[in-house]
Amino acid sequence: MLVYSFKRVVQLIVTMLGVVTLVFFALRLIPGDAASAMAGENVSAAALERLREEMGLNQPLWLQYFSYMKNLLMLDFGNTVTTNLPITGMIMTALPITMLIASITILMAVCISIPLGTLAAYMAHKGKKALDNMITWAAMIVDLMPAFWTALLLLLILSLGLGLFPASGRVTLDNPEMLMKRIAIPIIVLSITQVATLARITRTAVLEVLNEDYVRTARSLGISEIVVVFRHALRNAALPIVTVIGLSFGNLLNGTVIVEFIFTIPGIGTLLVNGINSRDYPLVQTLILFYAFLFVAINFLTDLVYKKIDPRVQF
Amino acid sequence: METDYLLDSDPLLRVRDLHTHFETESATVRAVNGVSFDIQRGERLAIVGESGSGKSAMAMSLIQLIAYPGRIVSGSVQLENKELVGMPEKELNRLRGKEVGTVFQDPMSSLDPVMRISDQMITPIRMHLKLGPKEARLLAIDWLSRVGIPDAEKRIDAYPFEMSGGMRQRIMIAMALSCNAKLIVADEPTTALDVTIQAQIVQLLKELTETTGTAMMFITHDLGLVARFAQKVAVMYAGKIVEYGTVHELFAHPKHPYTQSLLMTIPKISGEKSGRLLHIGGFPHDMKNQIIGCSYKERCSAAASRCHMEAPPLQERGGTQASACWLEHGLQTEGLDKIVSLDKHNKPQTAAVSMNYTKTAAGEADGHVLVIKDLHKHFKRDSLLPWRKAPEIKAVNGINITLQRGETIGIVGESGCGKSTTARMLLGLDEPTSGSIEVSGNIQIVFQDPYSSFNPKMKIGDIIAEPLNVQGIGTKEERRFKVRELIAKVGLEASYLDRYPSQLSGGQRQRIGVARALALNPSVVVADEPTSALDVSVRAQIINLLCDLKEEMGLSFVFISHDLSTVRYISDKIAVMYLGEIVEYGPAERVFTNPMHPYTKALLAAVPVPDPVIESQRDIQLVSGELPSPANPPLGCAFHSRCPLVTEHCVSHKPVLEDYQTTRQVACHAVS
Amino acid sequence: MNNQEALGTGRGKLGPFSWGTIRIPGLHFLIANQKARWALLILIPILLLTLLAPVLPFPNPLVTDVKSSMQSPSWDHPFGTDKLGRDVFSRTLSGIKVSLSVGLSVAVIALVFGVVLGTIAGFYGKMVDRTMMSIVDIFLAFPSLLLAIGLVSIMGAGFIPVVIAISLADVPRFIRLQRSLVLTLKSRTYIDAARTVKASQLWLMTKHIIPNTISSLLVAASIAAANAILVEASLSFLGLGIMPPEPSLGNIIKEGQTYLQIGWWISTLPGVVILLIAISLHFMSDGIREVLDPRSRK
Amino acid sequence: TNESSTAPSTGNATGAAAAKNDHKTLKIRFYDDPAGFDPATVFRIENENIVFNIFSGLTTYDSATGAIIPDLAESWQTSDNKTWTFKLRKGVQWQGGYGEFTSKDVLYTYNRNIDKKTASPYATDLANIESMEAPDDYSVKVVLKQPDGNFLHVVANYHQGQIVKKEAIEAAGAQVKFKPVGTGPYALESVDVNSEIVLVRHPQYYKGPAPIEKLIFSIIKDEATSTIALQNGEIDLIMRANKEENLDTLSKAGFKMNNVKNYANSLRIFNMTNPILADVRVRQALAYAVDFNAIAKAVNPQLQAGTSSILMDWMDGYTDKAPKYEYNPEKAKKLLVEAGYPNGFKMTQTNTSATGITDTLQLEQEYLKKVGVTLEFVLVDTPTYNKVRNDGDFMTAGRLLPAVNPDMILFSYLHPNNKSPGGLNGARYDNPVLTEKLEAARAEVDKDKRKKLYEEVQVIAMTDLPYMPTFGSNVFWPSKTNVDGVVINKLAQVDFYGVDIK
Ligand SMILES: Nc1ncnc2c1ncn2[C@@H]1O[C@H](COP(=O)(O)OP(=O)(O)OP(=O)(O)O)[C@@H](O)[C@H]1O
Ligand SMILES: Nc1ncnc2c1ncn2[C@@H]1O[C@H](COP(=O)(O)OP(=O)(O)OP(=O)(O)O)[C@@H](O)[C@H]1O
Ligand SMILES: [Mg+2]
Ligand SMILES: [Mg+2]
Repeated sequence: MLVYSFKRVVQLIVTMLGVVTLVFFALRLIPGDAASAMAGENVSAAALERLREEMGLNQPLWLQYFSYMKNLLMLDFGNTVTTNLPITGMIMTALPITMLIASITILMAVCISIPLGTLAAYMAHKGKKALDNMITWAAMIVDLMPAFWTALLLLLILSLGLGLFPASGRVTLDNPEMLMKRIAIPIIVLSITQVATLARITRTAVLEVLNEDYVRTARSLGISEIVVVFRHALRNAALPIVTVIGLSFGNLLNGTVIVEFIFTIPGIGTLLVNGINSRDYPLVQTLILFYAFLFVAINFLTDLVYKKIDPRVQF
Repeated sequence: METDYLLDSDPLLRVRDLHTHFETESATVRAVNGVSFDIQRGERLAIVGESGSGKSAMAMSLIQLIAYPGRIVSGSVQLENKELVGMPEKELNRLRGKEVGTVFQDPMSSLDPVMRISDQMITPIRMHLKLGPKEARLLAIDWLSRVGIPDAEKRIDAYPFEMSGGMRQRIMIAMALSCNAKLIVADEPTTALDVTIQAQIVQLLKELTETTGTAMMFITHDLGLVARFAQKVAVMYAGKIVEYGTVHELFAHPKHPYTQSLLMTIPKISGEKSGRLLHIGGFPHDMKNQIIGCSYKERCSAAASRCHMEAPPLQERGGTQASACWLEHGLQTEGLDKIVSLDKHNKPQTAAVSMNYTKTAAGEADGHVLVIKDLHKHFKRDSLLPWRKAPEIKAVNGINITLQRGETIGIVGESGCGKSTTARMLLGLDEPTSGSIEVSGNIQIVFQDPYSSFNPKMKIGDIIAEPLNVQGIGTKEERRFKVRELIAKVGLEASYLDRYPSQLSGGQRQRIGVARALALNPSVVVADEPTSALDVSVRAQIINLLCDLKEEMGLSFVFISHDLSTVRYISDKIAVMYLGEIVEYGPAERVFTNPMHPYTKALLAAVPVPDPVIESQRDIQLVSGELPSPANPPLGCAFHSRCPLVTEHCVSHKPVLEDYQTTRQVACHAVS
Repeated sequence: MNNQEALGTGRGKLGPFSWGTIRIPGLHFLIANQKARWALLILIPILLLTLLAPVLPFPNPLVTDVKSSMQSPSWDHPFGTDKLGRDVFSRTLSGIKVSLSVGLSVAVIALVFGVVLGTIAGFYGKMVDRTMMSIVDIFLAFPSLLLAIGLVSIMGAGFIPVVIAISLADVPRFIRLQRSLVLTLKSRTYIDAARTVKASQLWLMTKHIIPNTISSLLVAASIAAANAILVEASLSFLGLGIMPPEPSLGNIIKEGQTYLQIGWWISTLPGVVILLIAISLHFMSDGIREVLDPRSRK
Repeated sequence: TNESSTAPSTGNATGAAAAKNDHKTLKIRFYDDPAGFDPATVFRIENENIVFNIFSGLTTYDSATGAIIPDLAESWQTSDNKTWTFKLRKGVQWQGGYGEFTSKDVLYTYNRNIDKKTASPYATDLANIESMEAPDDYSVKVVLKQPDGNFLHVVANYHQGQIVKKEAIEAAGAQVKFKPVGTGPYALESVDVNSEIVLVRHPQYYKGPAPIEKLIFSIIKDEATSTIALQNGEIDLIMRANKEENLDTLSKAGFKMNNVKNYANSLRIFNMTNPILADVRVRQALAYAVDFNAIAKAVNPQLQAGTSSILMDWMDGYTDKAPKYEYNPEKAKKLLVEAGYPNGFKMTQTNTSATGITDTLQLEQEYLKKVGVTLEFVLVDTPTYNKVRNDGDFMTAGRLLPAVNPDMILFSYLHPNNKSPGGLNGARYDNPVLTEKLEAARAEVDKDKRKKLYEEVQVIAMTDLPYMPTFGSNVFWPSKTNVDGVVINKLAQVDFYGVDIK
């Protein structure tokens, strides 16, 4: 465990350093900088140059890199260029919202897809293909609908048509009721895809496990089907499922960008797109650092869950 | 179906005309084709038969556990006169585990890897015996101790992966017996285990059934085990029972041609080395096809026209014996000797082989082709933390072997004692930690599992040619010619060159494995358990082939195996390994007839002899205890933890391999 | 994403299988499989229509006719017309061509890089592996959207940046997949067998390892192709995809999306086409999987 | 001649209504990110609209006509367009208790904007100032380097003209962008950069408190979502609805379609350093080749109309005597043949990927194809686009003319001193005749003569055609029917002082 943690910390540091460096230089390869993004349409070159100087954008790249790294080591992420607000504060207000969306999405997806996938697998195992095919097909079809399209469709139906949820309104953590109403449709949109993916994985994994010898052993001891499926099969199938849930979480952070845009949810997806559009390098760098950190952290968490489920996993 | 041979009117289990099919997309596999038999209370019935003959399918059908796409088509299975076929699942669950216990082949995969033993054991006990959690746990612990799990109270909360294979199989047995089952169905319960452990398990099962009065149905390929263990035997072929009788009847005078051939394919562990082994030619019946007439007719040298028209019923042959053959005595009409010549597929190899295997000159002076000196291999695990010491496994711990041209050395020993590691070092696949290996000429290998040793995407022709291609020997034409020669040498037709490995039978695959090993004109061939992955009936073919090559080409062999009878049959010298070291070394005959090291003795005792008469007279001294781990070998003699002759001296002092009676060497304080 | 699925389920499925019925480059082996047959049954007509569209009497997908704008589906315009009066059916057909090219290009790029780099990492192990996997992790930890935006900024929107952007997200996954397969193959006995005759590492990789992983990767690649078509649609939504007037299924749907209230057909019908293509690619992958899975054939 | 004006008697008519002190709230859809409300650096029209309501200038624009009217200055005087004297309004109170507005504030503001440290992109607009002084608290005298007849635009309630308070700026420190303090009708209450901006009325506004207490600008980026939000009644007013199909939906549903017609023109810039475009016949041919009016009718009948002039028709100095290029493909072909391109040529146009290749552009492409010109689009993202356009790095590109100051437009686009890179003259147009007239117009004190000169400038410009006018844009702010007084000025902004909920 100690060795393992040590290894993970090393891995974390290496990945983060890599990400930081990559982002730093990749961003600067992109033409246009914060100054030109800020200056707007009708600005003279002289004014732009002044702005650039003000923002420290005309220093040599390596100097910029080192001063950035130095600040980073002191956990000083600085202020945004465009609005000059502290980045940490901005992320800290945006992050909980995105995390909330992602977590509820995953939770919903898990609650729906695992029973569904298990059922499909069980039916397939018993040779009753009809229900299995139905679930598999439905999963495939919803999985293939573009999120931005489903989002608008749901908005038209659930918000405009049925008046269930508002299409706009301030999203803050202080107002849980509004918050939940506003993130409801995004969550539905996102979970649709997640449910589809997870249900398919669950089906495959459970089906594979149902053919294992120990399932036969359990049956030979007179253990009822329900117990066989849920206690033995599902638990053993959990490993690939957990992996996919972990990865989905990472992908979700990406996937929220589109729904956050459509529904104007002030999460980190919105921050990221705004940051990129305004060439707000410090903001984008910090956000990506966060993404990377989350990615590695979730991987780590997945491993812990792995260990919890499967005692054979050794660190 | 005639059932006259079934006498008792009130058996424990009554199976009548059972048919089980697998309805796959492409065809219907008729796995069980009308099986009828009875098992009496407390009786031990062994089921033997070729791989794929429907043994497992039949066993699973008995407890209605046949899984999709399998289906019991017709027939009846009665347990104490209750019909099981068509019984609702709920009622069946009340019977499974309680009345009928099951032990499966692979103990590694048959226990749920993510659940504690306690969870897996206690649930059925509570359910079937209606006990409270505490009582159930106590009962489970009791059973674990009865099957010989040391420290059962603690071990019950372990996970399966924390147990050795033998312990897991014991746990399976404890689970099967824990609800006082009246019948145990065991499907190859020991095949995956070491010889000594295997013997322990069989002994245990035998004792338990004797004390509890539980009946048992036991599926195995090992005729030795049958001889040691069973009271009755049923021989299956192509989904049917072709012969049935008491174990003594069957071994003494088998009546069905298949049984007769089967008994002839096994080398005898005792007595003289007989000549070539018999083997059954032809292919097993494809269960997808409907059988017209006798299912064995294609492989039977005595098949007559009647055999092609009518299926012979299982008929009484005196005593309890019954056989499904139109001939009263099968192949044995003209006395046993005749069988050899009657087997129509067993012609001697006459193909003149014109290959030029000139004797290599190098190192020939003393006639040694292989000299191994003080060979060590220690595996180290990487440790990420620099201050941590890496654990070390001493897989091979100082062995010396010399091999003469044309000589075969057999290396025996239990699983994990370092046999394969030695082989890998000989081939240069692993670097020795220390010590030296000198080979004059070329060394090649025949692997245990021929199938996994072939790239499934390559054609046979390319597989045999690979060594030549890699080394760039000869022109393309020459190589093609050589490949044809090689395949002829191992007794296959050139048309096989265009096939893929999956399109060959096990025996054919291993022949290809041998052909590939010969491609570079080796002087030494290492055969690492070349037959243990093969069905009994094809094992003989390969052994014969190796013997032929040895004679013909003057090859030297390093033959590694658990299977002592085979080793004895093929080897000139024997090295017995234990925990990375050689404990006994000498001429094969001498070692087998007069083993000196206690471990050799135990090993020989563990190997069952396929003769019920000998088995019933043998005083079997099995070693007890588990194998120590090579990562943590005991101080002193490695065998002391299991040795019946252990003294205090053995615990603290390590015996060295010393000469014994000029030709032999033994490492034991008790011997010298 | 579906690549994960491939990662999750592709493991260890490289047991024995017979090439007896396979004659690459034909499709024999796929026709033998029911799912693959279905896939081909959908894909081949779509492909034929797409390829033959220029010679068939369909309206030009680029020619506008504002007089017949926003017509609902009819015999003349099976998929209706859009705001500029262009025939949505013809646009969809040429969109398929573009979208499929994106899908296939991504699949090929991911396959080639995945196989080469994954094999090297898995085969050489140790430092090589550790270094390469760290780099792969860095790329995985990078939000793929940012990659896309960055690329489009540097290269301008268009086919090539879209393909590169999607590939950059897929390649690391393929490397990981290939690596994990190589790791299980590396200890196969037949590799040892080749080693005993002193086969070079290049020989081992090209003759033994890659031929045995390629089938799993093909499965993953066909899913990646379907996925790429969808990702291109999302990129189009953010203004980063294939640019109109050149139609891609993605930008047709994106443009049509805003008319969902007054002209449902513009986005819905091409959406159904994406669905069909993606489903048949999934079927294809299932088919390949089944054909190659030893357990499904005897 | 003296130019002078007195304060119109807007008086406290509206203020009286507000005196009821009710608590009305108006919810407005805001479609951009709040990027800061410091007049020195504010940019993008949505932010400018907020700033417009918080601050005041010496002058401002009449919402309906676009004419210059007094704001913080009650009156002004000049004799030569060089020395300007402003009389300031008395008793104007700063928001947030910063006291009374005086001439010191004006000087501070202009100096701050000119100061390099402020890095204001609008410093150049004040570059013409030679000196400033404040003889007393209520008068300001500005002396210019060059005469400028349009100086009142420079001091209007827009960018550099918006007056700030020294103490407030210093108190805000680094947060100056989000702590605006002005003298306008509304003050900033709070900003949540990702979701909303709240303005609250300034109770001591010199015209009296505004009728609505609170303005909540709610950020909704997606057009379709904002349409649904209005339909759902979640918001009262959409700031700039930009999609034709949404306008259709809303007007069908009976919403009030507040709008201003033809507030700004779009231009196609021809980079005349390009050898093909250097030929005036080619440029004219391109203008004849495309029927922008038809395109507008087909694609955006409500949002756009074809146009044929650089200046908007409501501007001072607009003339309709300049040449117009009616759609005439034959003539276009003929001109191309004359110019030596009988088979046409390939032309690239740089655009932002944010809007992508719109339907409009696709139709333009088709029109050009008919005369043999192949139009290809180069798409780059917005910051890059800005950079490319400022550097003049394109063959053709587009511009939306934002200013209300006709002199600004003509000077920055046509004067050789403003050539790109560095100026807005992306065509690199340089016609000495025109330049001379342009400079003369600036210095001209006589209104009619000036107007005449401007007319001549437009005639020359439209003959040489460095820039091709394409569309005039309309702006829509759809609202609920009970929202009153949404008058969109020529800067596409709404003065919320006039807005009320019935
Ligand atoms: N799930 C299945 N689907 C299709 N055919 C099957 C299935 N299981 C077994 N069979 C076929 O049924 C026949 C009998 O199989 P079974 O497992 O009973 O043989 P066996 O005698 O136990 O062989 P072994 O000694 O190798 O265990 C074989 O031909 C096998 O191929
Ligand atoms: N690569 C390795 N790393 C660490 N330990 C190893 C390695 N290979 C083998 N061992 C260990 O070395 C010991 C000897 O293994 P080896 O395979 O030689 O046994 P064996 O006698 O061939 O057994 P079997 O009869 O099961 O084939 C075992 O304990 C094994 O676990
Ligand atoms: Mg079996
Ligand atoms: Mg071995």
